[in-house]
Amino acid sequence: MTISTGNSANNQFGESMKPTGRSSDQGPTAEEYMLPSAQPVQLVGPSGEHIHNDRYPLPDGEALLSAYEKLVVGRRINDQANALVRQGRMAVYPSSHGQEACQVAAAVVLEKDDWLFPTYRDTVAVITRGVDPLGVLTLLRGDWHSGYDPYEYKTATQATPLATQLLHAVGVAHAAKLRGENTVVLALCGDGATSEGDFHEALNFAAVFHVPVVFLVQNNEYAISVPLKHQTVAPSLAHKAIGYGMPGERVDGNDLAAMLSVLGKAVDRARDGGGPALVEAHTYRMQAHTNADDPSRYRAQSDVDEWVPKDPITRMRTYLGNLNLLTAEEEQRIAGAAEETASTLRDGLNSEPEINPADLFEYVYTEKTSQLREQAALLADELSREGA
Amino acid sequence: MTISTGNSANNQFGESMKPTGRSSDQGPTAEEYMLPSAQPVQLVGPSGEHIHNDRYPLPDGEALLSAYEKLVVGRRINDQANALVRQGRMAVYPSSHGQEACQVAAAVVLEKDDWLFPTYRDTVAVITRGVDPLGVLTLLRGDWHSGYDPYEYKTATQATPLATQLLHAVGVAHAAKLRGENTVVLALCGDGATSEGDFHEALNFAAVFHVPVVFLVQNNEYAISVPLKHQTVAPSLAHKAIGYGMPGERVDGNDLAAMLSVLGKAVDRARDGGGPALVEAHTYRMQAHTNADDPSRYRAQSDVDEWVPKDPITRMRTYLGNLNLLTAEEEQRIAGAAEETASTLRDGLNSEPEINPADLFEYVYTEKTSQLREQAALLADELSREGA
Amino acid sequence: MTDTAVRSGSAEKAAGTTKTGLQPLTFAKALNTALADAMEADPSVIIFGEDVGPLGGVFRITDGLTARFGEERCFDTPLAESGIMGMAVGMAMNGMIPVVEMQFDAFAYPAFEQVVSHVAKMPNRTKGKVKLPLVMRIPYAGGIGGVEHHCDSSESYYVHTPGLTVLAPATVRDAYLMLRDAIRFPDPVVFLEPKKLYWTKETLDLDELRKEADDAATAGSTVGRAVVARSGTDATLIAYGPSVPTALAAAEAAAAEGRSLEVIDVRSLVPFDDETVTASVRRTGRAVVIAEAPGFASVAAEIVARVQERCFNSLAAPVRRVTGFDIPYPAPKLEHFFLPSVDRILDTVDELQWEDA
Amino acid sequence: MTDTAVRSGSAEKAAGTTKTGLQPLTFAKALNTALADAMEADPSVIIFGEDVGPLGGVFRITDGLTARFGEERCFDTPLAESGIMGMAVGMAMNGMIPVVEMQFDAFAYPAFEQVVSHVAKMPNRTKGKVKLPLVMRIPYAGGIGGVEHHCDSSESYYVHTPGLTVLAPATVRDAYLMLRDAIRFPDPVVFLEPKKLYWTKETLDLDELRKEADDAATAGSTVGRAVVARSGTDATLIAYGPSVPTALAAAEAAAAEGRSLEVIDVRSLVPFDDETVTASVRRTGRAVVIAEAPGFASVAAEIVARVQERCFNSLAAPVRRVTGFDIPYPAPKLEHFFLPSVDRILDTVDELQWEDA
Ligand SMILES: Cc1ncc(C[n+]2csc(CCOP(=O)(O)OP(=O)(O)O)c2C)c(N)n1
Ligand SMILES: Cc1ncc(C[n+]2csc(CCOP(=O)(O)OP(=O)(O)O)c2C)c(N)n1
Ligand SMILES: [Mg+2]
Ligand SMILES: [Mg+2]
Repeated sequence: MTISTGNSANNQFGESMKPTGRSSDQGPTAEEYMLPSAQPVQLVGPSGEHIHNDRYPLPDGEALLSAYEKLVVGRRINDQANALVRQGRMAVYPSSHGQEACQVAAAVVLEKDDWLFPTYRDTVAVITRGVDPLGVLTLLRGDWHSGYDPYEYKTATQATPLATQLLHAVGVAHAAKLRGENTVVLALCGDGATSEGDFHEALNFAAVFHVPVVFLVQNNEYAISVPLKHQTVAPSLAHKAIGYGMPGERVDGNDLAAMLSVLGKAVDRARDGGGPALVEAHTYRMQAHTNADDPSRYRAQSDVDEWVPKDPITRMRTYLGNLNLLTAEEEQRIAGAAEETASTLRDGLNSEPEINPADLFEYVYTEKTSQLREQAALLADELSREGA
Repeated sequence: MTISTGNSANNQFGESMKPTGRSSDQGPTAEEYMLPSAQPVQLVGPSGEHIHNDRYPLPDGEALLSAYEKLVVGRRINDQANALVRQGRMAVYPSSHGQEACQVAAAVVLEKDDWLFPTYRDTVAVITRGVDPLGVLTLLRGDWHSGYDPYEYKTATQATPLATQLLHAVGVAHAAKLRGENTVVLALCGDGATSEGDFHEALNFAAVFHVPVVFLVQNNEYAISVPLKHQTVAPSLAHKAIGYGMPGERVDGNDLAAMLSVLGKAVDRARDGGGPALVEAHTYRMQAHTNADDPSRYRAQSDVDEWVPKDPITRMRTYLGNLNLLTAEEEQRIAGAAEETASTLRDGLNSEPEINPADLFEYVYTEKTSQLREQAALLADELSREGA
Repeated sequence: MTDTAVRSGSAEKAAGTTKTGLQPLTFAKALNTALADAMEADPSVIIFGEDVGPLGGVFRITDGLTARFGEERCFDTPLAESGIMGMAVGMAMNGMIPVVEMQFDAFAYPAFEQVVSHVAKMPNRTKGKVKLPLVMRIPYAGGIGGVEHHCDSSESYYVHTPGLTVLAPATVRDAYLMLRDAIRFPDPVVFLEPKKLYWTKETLDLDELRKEADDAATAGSTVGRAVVARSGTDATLIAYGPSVPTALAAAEAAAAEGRSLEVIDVRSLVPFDDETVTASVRRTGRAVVIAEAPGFASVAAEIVARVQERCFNSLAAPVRRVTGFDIPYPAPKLEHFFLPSVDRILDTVDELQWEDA
Repeated sequence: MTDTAVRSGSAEKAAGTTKTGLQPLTFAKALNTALADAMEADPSVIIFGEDVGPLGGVFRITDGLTARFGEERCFDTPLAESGIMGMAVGMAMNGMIPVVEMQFDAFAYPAFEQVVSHVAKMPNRTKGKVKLPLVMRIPYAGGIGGVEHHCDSSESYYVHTPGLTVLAPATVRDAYLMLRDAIRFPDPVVFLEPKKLYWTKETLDLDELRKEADDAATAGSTVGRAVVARSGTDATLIAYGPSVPTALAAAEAAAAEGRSLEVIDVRSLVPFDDETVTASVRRTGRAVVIAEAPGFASVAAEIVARVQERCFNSLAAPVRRVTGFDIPYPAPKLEHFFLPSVDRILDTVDELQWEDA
């Protein structure tokens, strides 16, 4: 017998697992349960049409409209941040332009007491979760490493060393589980990061300890200059899940509705004690890796252009507009909200941050060592002499 | 539709891969090609009976007899090495008692110019490949780290840092491939080692660079005291293969015939440019992790006893005896050969190795640094004063 | 591979110990008792690593803890050191105090990125908003006839990394007190256990020790404080961890020859106790630093550097060191050539430009 | 993340260069040319890492090499540093000379176990039967306004590991010569490229450089040899990598005030050139060691230790050091407080117990 494309007919995040090799009349096998759908789940196509899916219901209009607003604000954040880099107000910005559906879905599927573990590219997700935008941009402006309190919005610092944060996510979930708390953790990484050993160790730990972590890979087809085909030759990144004994699913990462539905289901399942899951979102990095990058060296603009019609915003606008959920008035209100966020960013970044050199020694340890006291004194002495 | 237990009907190492999600009338899908058989491949059962398998032919009598001899010698090596530890001639010995079918198969499926990458537990495989037994035991006797020339029998040093050697195997294969050589590399590791990041990175590199490496995991159900269920909750270790885009297969690791057939096929496929494969051998660690271990703390003797009837030697003896391939005369000859190897080990280890303290400084760099010259002189001076 | 652990005596099988009064205690049992007492005192203390559960660790330091505190508080992980450290980071972020075991020194290297880029930096990166109260226990260094990769003195990698606190007990008493202090410390601690001392014994009153560990006046006092392990007047031997007994033996031998050597047990590599060390060397005017690790860019190098920076005008001779050679740790039958020995220390002391030499 | 690379000028797009005669050359281009020349000279030299292919590396050091030598000799790998180093070990075992790039200092940490347990030890473990002629290139250290994890001075981890040879060029000329020497060296080399020097320029004759690199009399001569970067008589500044220009600037400033400082560019951290350093300090009687890494148990500590061990009787003052503070590398807007500066060096020189002070 064969695996049909219709393996999709069985994989969903709600069903209980059976050991591999059991016949299908006894319920789904491990393969059925853990292998991803044959095609990325799509609920709203590029032209704004709804596509029915047995397993993943379309979120209701209100939810979509509210998320759509965040999408528009997210795009504005990306645009504004890029502009601020050009104006020299920030050193660097890794834009998620084109990936905003992933960003927004990651933020909104979580409850207040859940945790989000973002990467450097997930500024929009972090801001969408509620964190003060200026705190988020501290890292890129360069006045400190992380500028917000991770506990306030249960949002970890944005991670730079690739895939390392996935393990932290597992630890946070594990601690919560041991205390009997109902916390779900959503951990983000990119397609490139899936090659790191820490990705492997994190998924395995999550599965073995059966902790409520949803791993969301934003497969944007590039790791700086390296295309996906040089990163993996697996049928899909979601196919890695079965190797850890968890379900994997793939989803159109530019389809906000599908992102909300699939991620939402994975989060619910994790919260209900169903354990971890791996979700691969198919999307595309529309802009350079960061402003320091030169994509013309490794990809044709025509490749990028192919993704323009798949933009997450336009299709949602069409879909919601067709249903008359999105009126011109509403559009204008949303544009206003986006402008407001942009001006917060501009105002914040146009004012010079206060720098206190003494801070250098304050947070290395809870209490300064005698070595650091000496070094702090040396610097203070230098500065006082300069000042004099 | 469903994945049947009969996924086994399609997986074999010879077929070409199709992208996932293609329908079955166009040939096997990626899932069919890469997922392992529903049950470990078995060609000779515990009672010595042949079990037919469409895809994996039984090796011929001559091949089995020759491998059987190595099995018996291998068992004798394990027993003798254990005895030498008890007698204080070696510090420690990680025995492969019960895993000899894996050990022998790993050595005999390779050609002379192929490479073997063994671990600390693979002494029998290394000796079977031809390496001087005393050179192999140097590590455990403690007079140097590795006591043989890896190039002589194309057998890497036995690796202790888990899973690290898998990457070296990929590198050796990659170099050979770039030069157009026809080398296959067989890399060994244990079930515990599959949890390490390096396992993941090695399999991914092998798949992406499409190099001829066969990964053989000896799943002996324990990593020191940790049982497999705390190592992974995947349907099987062989299910990890599809996450890298290579075929995975599982095999009864106590069935010499199946080991030879499955490994042989994977090696042939790799040699023919088919790329890497992952083979999981189901076996059992019959003895302590090493003599320093105390298994009574973590497993019941009754668990171990269950594996006695599955012993790789007895079933092969029965099978070959039933076919009159193994005569009493032959048995005696083989016992003699085993005794001979054992006495080589005894004689070798009963003589004190020569120790030259100056060696400490000889091999750190090709040419000693001035720092090491000074340090070597200091030690030489001390020793000469002691001697005086 | 091939762990070099020994079976623990059955008398020591229970986690911790309830015996009172003076009793002979091994270094290993002192650590085991410290873990049990810490778990008893604070439910957020949890233990995990490779083989730390039912087996009790290959050195039996976690012996009996799973039985006593349950699988949720002392458990085995999959075999992946980066995974262990990374998960510890997350747990420490979320209210736990993980005390993880790396099975041997060289097997902590896979966790290096987690240690350097996260464990050490997280509090700093977040301006102290995220604290990481965790302990990374590492059985370390040689002298036990271990095969390759089982005997590295890896302390220099950690002490060079700002943000880490690095402790190395050398006595049974300190094994208990320092591990208790480490677990209570608000910042991440790398806790180095000299393997060759695991089986050393002292006769101690555990209740007294517990009192000392819990007393507000003394709790935490081992961090950042060196101790004078033996007083002397002619020169100072500065050692830590596995080298302390060797330094004491050298001082004993020197005394027989009429030379009075002071021995300092550094204990706390970071923070370093400049005060105690400097006071001694200023008094004796001579110093030898002793450590097992290869000397180049090591803890010993640091101590030599800072002692000469701070005591220059008191020094009658250059500060010297006796360290492991700059070579990979040797195979068992050669390790005694490598390790700092009493003779090598005495030879070095002899070279300290004595006026009568 | 957020690589801080710059787009290379189009004039420099081709791998290597064919221009002859004196020409302005950047540090980056010198490295690029060295790679191209080494690949030309020896077909077993291959290059791989993250983004080293079509992109030419985030710093463009491998620019044009794939185009010129083909994808089989310069290629991108999956994103996994342990994988890169581990594969390099296997390739070096099997006849290749891999020159791998770690994208930034802190991103080499995932490869730490491969480096310490295999790269450094393999020749020793096999009594020299397996040699590992490979080069691990690391853009390292700070001063470029990089965000966290992009500016670590990680050299101390490597120099402390016996079996590694560790080089750090500080001039454009040395960038070329030392990389050629590193690639030809029979043992594994950690090659540290100070990021902030990538865009410095010197006017050089490439043909002369090539001759020097290939001439049997001079080939290999940069390994283990320090150079006197500026002669002086009153005190010796000992620096390497990114700190050499700072030391030279300090010497220049001191000269204006009538103090003559000698500057030594260590270049080869391991092996260390005791002879050159010792000769200088014995002559001047005073020394300051300058390095960007946190000072504790660092290369600077080692140099201080060995200089006072070897020059004690010539020293008029303690050997001092100016290093990074013992804190994680700061955010861009604070890094100038951290980095050794001309003023901090001159302050330290002033403290060297000058008789007239
Ligand atoms: C990186 C690393 N971590 C830990 C160890 C210590 N260790 C040696 S063998 C072993 C168990 C390995 O189990 P497995 O891979 O199943 O192989 P087996 O011993 O069963 O053959 C452990 C934890 C090691 N050698 N290397
Ligand atoms: C351990 C590590 N290695 C290398 C880097 C440098 N680096 C930063 S981003 C990046 C590419 C990441 O690609 P991907 O995971 O696909 O995420 P994306 O940037 O596409 O969002 C690289 C190589 C890093 N940050 N961490
Ligand atoms: Mg990507
Ligand atoms: Mg095992």
